[in-house]
Amino acid sequence: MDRLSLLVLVPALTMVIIAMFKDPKKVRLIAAVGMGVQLIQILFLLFAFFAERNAGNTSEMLFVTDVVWYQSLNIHYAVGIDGISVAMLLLTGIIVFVGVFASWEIEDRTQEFFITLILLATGVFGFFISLDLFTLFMFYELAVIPMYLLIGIWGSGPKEYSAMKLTLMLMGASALLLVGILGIYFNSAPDGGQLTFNFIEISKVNMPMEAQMFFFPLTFIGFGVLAAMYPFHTWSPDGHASAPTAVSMLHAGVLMKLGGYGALRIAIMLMPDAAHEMAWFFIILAVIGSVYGALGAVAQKDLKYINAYSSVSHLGLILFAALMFNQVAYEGAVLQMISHGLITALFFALIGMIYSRTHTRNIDEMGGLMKVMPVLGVAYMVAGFASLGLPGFSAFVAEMTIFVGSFQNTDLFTRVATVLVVSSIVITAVYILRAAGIMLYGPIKNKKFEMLPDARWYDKVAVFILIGVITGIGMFPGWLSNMIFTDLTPMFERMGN
Amino acid sequence: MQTELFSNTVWILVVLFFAFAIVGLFGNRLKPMLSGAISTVAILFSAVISYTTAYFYFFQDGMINGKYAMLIPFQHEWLKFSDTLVINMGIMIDPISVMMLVVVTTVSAMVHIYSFGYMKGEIGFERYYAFLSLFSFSMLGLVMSTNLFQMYIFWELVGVSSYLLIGFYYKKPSAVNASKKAFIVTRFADLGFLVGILLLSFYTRTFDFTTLLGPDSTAISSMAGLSFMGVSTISWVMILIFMGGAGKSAMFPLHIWLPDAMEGPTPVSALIHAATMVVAGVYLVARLFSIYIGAPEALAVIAFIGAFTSLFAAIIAVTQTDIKRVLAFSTISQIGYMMLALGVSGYGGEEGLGFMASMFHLFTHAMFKALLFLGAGAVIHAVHSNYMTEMGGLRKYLPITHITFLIAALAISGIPPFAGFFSKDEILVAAWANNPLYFWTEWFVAGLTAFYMFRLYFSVFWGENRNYEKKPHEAPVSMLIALVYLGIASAVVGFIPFSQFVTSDGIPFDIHFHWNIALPSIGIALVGIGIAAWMYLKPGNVADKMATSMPGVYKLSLNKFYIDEIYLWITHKIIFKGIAAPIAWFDRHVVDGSMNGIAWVTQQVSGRTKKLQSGQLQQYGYAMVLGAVAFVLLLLYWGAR
Amino acid sequence: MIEGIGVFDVLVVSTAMFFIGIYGFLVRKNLITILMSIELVLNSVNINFVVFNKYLYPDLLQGYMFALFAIGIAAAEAAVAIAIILNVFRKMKGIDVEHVDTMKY
Amino acid sequence: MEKFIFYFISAIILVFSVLTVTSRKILRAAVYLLFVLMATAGLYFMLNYNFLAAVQLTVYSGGIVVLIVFAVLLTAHMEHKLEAPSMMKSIFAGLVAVLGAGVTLFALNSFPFKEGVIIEAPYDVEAVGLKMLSYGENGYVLPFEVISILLLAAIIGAIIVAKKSVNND
Repeated sequence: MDRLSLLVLVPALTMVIIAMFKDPKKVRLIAAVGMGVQLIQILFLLFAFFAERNAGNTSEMLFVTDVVWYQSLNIHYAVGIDGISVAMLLLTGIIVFVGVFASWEIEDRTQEFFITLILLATGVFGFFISLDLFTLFMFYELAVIPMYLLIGIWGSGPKEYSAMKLTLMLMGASALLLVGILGIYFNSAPDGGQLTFNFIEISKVNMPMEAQMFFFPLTFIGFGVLAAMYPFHTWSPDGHASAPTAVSMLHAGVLMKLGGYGALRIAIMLMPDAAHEMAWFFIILAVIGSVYGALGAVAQKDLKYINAYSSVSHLGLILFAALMFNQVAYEGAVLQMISHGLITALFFALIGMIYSRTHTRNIDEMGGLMKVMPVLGVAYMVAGFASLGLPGFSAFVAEMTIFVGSFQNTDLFTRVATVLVVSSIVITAVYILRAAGIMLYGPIKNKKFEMLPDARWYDKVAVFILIGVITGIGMFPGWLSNMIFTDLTPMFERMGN
Repeated sequence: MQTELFSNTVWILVVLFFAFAIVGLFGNRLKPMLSGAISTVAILFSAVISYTTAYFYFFQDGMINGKYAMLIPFQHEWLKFSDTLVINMGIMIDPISVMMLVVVTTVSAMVHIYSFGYMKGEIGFERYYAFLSLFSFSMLGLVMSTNLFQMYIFWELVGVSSYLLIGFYYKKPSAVNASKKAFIVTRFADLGFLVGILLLSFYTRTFDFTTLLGPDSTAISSMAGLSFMGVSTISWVMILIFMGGAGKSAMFPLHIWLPDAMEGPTPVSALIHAATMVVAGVYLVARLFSIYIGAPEALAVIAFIGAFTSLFAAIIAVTQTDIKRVLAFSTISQIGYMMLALGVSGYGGEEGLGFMASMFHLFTHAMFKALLFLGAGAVIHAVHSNYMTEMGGLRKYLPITHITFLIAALAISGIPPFAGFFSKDEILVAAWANNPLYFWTEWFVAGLTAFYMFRLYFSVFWGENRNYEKKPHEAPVSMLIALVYLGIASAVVGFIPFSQFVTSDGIPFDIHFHWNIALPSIGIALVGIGIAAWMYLKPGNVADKMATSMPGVYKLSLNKFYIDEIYLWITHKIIFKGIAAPIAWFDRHVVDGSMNGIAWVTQQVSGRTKKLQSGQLQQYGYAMVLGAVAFVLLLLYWGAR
Repeated sequence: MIEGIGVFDVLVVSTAMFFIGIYGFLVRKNLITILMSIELVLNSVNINFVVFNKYLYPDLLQGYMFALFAIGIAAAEAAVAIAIILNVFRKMKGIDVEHVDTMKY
Repeated sequence: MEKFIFYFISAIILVFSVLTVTSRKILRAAVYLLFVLMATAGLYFMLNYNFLAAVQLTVYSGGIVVLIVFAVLLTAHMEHKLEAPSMMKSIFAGLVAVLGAGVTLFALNSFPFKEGVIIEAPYDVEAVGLKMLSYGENGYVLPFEVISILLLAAIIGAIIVAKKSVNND
C-alpha cells in the first residue's frame, strides 16, 4: 500500500469505525483520533517529502502511484504530491482535525454528522493527491455533495434554502467543469496518440488554441464558482451563515481552496495561452471580487456574513494572483490559500463558539464580550489582526508575496488592478475592527451575557492549534515559501514564460 | 571589525519580544507588579545596550574614513521572493538609528517607570505592560530595520500596538472608536507606503537600505526619465512613501487620528503619540533622504505639508481646553517643523542643515514633549480631569511637576538655554535659506507655540484655586523619577553638538550660530508668553472677550476646522451609506437576485410543465394518438423524400 | 384467404375498428366503457396479425400465434383491469375517469 | 359469396363497434361488444383459422365479456344511463380518430404488400399444439410458458387487487 492512498484510507476507515458506535462520546473520540492519525500521517509525509527533496529528488511529483482504472478511457488512479499539494494537505489535515474539536458540542445525530464530515474530508484529501483529472473530479464531487447534507440537516436558519442554493450552484459549476475536463481530455494528444487524463502529461503538450479558448473559461469558471468568484459568490454568504461551525470551517478553509487550486493548477497551467488571452476579463472579476467583497463586508451585521464576504475578498486575491503569470504571484496565491484557510477557519470556529454562547450573531446585539470571555475575545482579535494582514501572521506573508509578484507586471492595467487590490486590505481593516469594536469592546449590552462561560478545553484546542500555525507560518515563512516556489518552477517553465 | 562589535544590539529586540511574550501569555497568572517589573527590566536592559551602542558608535568605532558608516551587524533571511527581492530581518546601525535607539529606549524606560505610579491598580495592568513591551519591540525594530520591507513590517506592528494601547480602556466607547480611527487612518496611509515600496523595489530590484542608500544606489538612476502624469516616477514613488509617513506622523490631512488617540492612558500618549511612533514618519523620510534628494517634487510636497500642518495645528491648539489635546496638536505642529526641515534640506555638509536640524528637533522634542505629557499625566492623576477649565493654582500642590512642566514649556517655546531653542533655531535657519516664506510661517508658529503652551501652563498652575473635591497631591515617586530625569534631559540636551553626529551624509560638520535668526525667534516666543500671561495670569476674562470678539475664527479653531466632521461625513455618508450599503444591497438583490431568479425561472417552468401530468387519462390518450400520428406523418414525409 | 378480398380491404375494416376504439377511449367517461374501447383496439390489432399471416406469409404461423397469445394476454389484462376498476369503485365511490387523478404530478 | 359474407361481417363489426362506443346504456354496450367480437371470430373462420376463431369465441366473447358484464353489474344500476359526451369533446375526438384513420389508411395504401403464395394447408389444432410445445426452430414453448406464468400472475394479482382490504378504511 502506498503512503498517499493511506490519506484516503484512514478517513474511510474512521468512518467505518464510527459507524459501529452510537454513543456520541465515543464517536467524537474516534473522529478526533482518526483525524489526529491523519494529521500525524501528513506531518510524516511532509518530512518524507523534505527528505526526498533534500536528497536531490527533483522529479515533479513524488510518491507517485499509477494504476489503470478504466482501460478504454485511459482513466488512472494516479496519485502523487509536490510542494503545493503537500502544503494543501497540511492545511486540510489541520483544519479537519480542528474541525472535529469545533463540533464537539454536536448532539443531534452525532454519528451521522461525523461520518458525513469525514466523508467530505476524504474527498478533499483525495482531490489534492490526484494526478488524474477524472479521479480529481470524482473526489471533487465527493467533497461537494456531503456539504448539502451537513448544511441541510445540522445547519441553522434558512438551512434548506442555503443548502439547496450552495449545492445547486456548485453542481452547476461542476457541470461546466466536467465539460472542461472532458474537453481537455479530448485535446490531450493533439499530435495523435493515447488520450490521457493525467494533468502532468497534459501540461507537457500544447493544446490547440481553439480548444483552449473554448475550454479555459469553462474550467476556470467551474473552479472559480467554488472559489467564490464574482458574480458567482452568492452561495457563500448564505451557505456559511447556515452551516454548522465545523462545516463553515472546512468549507471556507479548505473546500473553497479546491477552487483556487484547480483554477491555478488545471485551468491556467494546462491552458496557459487561452489564460493569457482572457486574463484581462478574469482579472477584472477578481479585482471586483476582492474590493467588492470587502466593501460588502463593511455593511454586514451578521458575523458569519462578514466573514463570508471577507472570504470572497480574500479569494479574489487568490484568483487575482493566479492570473498574474508570475511565479512569485503564484507562490503568493498558494500561500494565500493556506493562510486564508487557516485564518478563516479560526474565524468560523470562534464565531461558532460565540454563537453557541450568545445565540446571536448580530454584532449590534453584542458588546463588551472581551470582559466576559477573554480567551475567545483575544483569539478573535488575533484572528482579526491576522486577517487584516498584520506582520507576524500568515496572511501578511501571503499578501505581500502576491503584491510583490503582481507588481512585476509592468503594464498599466495590472498596475492599477494591483493597487485596487491592495486597497482592499485597508477596507479589511475597517470591517474587522468595526466588528471587533462593536462586539468585543464597550459596555456589556445584554445583562444575560455577563455570566457566559469562556472557552472550554476543546474550544481551546481548536483555537490554539490554529493560532499557533498561523503565527508559526507568519513568523517563519521561509521553508513554506521556498518549498512552494521551488515546486512551482517546473510548471511555470512549461507554461512558456 | 566594527560590525561584530554591535551584534549584541540584537538582544534589545530579543529581550523585548520575550518580555512581551511572557507578560502577554502568562501575565494574567503573574502578579501585576511582577509583570510590570519584567517589562521594565527588559526596557532598562535595552536602554543600557542602546546607550553603550551609542557611545561605541559615536565615540569609538562608528567613524570609518571620516564618515559615520552604515553597519549591519546582524541579518537573517526571512522571506525570499526572488534572487534579489529578499526580506531580511536584521539590525542596522547608523547615526539616525542609533539616535532613535537612544530616544526610544529613554522615553520608553521613563514611561515604564512612570506607569508604575500612574497605572497602579488599573484592571489590565499586566496587559498594559505587555503592550508597552510590544510597542518598544516594534519601534526599535522599526528604527533598526535593514530594509524597507522590514521597516514596513515593524511599521505595521507599531500601528497595532498603538491601536491596542489607545483602546486600552476598552469599555469606553470613545477609546474604542479612537483606536479604530487611529488604526484605519494610518492603515490607509500605509497603503501609499506599501505601493511606494513595491514600485521602488520593482525599479531597484532590492529592498535593502545598504543598496538603496549606498553610494552606487540605482534608486534614482533606474527611474530616470520615467514619468507618470507629468511628474517623474521617482517623485510619485517617494510621495507615496511619504504618504505612509504622513499618516504615522499625523500630517495634514491625515492628522485626525492623533488628537483622538489621547483617549489612551497618558503615559502611552507620552511614549507613542508624542515622542516615538509619531516621529516614525520623519524617521522614514530621513532614512530615505538620499533618495528623496533625487525627487525634488516630493521634497517640495513634504516641506509644504510640514509648514502647513505646523501652522494649522498650532492655531487649533490655541483654543483647545483638554490639556492632552493641546499637547496633541502641539505635537502635530512640532512634527510639521521636522517635516519642513527635511523638505527644505539639501544633501551633504552645510547643505544638509535641515536634515540635521530635523533630527535634532526630533531628539529634543521627544524629551520635552514626553515630559509635557507625563507632567500633564501627573496633573490629571491629581485632579482627575482633563480640562484646564477645571484646574488652576496647582503649583502649590504639585511643586515638582510644576517645575518640570515649566522647563518643558520653556523648551518647546524656544527659550534659551533649554533644548527646544537650539533645534528650532536650526530649523528656522534652514527654512530661511530655502524660502523666507517658510521662515516667517514657522516664526509665527513659534510665537503661537509659546502662547498656547503658556496659556496651558498659566491656567493649570497659576490662577485661582478651584474647589477640588479631594485635595490634589503630588505624584508618587515612580512618576517623579521620570519627570525629573526628563526634565534634566530637556534642559541640557540642547547643548549636544548634533551636527557632529547626525548629518545627511554621515560626515560631521560645524554649525554657525545665526543671531539674526535666533533673536527674532526668541522675541516672538517672549511675546507669545507675554500675551498668554496677560490673558490668563490675571483674573478676569480677557480670553473669553477675545474669543467672543472673533467668533468665526474661534469656533473654527475650537472645532479643529471641522476636519473630523468632513471625514465623518466621508466615511459614514459616502463610504458606509453611499458605497458599502448599496453594495450589500446590490449583492443581495441583484447578484444574488439573479441567481435566485434563475432558480425561480426553473421552478416556474417545471411548475408549468408538471401540469401536463394532469392525471386525466384521456388527455394522455390525445397526446399519444396525436403524437403517433405526428410521427407517422413525419416518417411518411421523410419516406417520401 | 377470402375470394375477391385483398389484404387492404381487411385492413380498412381493422383500421376503422381501431379508431372507433380510440374514439371511445377519448370520449367515454366510465372506466368500464373505456376498457371496452381498449378491447376493440386490441381486437383490431389481432385481426391485423391474423390477416398479415394469412395473406403475406401463409407458410408461417407467427401472426397466428401472436394473435393467440394476444388473446390470452387480453384476458389477463381484462381480469386485472376489472379488479382495479372494482377497487377504484370502492375507494372513490365511482368509476368516472376524470376523477381518478390522485396520482397526478 | 365469400365476398358478400365478408362485407356482411365487416358491416356488423363496424356498426356494433360504433354502437359500443356510443351507447348510453352500459350493459348494452357490453352486448354490442360481444357482437363485435363474435363477428371477428367469424372473420377468423373465413380465413380458415378455426382454432383461433374458437379461442376468440371462448376467451374473448365468453370470458372477457362476461367479466365486463359482471363488473358493470357490480358498479352500476341496470337502468343507469351514461351521460352523453359533450359536443366539443366528441367532435374533437372524432376528428382525431378520423385523422388517425386517414393517416393510417394512406400509409397502408401506399405500402406495396406482396401477397404470398397461398398454401391451403389447414392449420388444425394438432399442428398448432405441436408448434406451441416445440422447442425447436419456430417453436413457441417459451412464450407459452411465459404466458402461463403471466396468466397465473394476473389471476393472483386480480384477486389481490379486487379483494377487500382487511383494514377497510
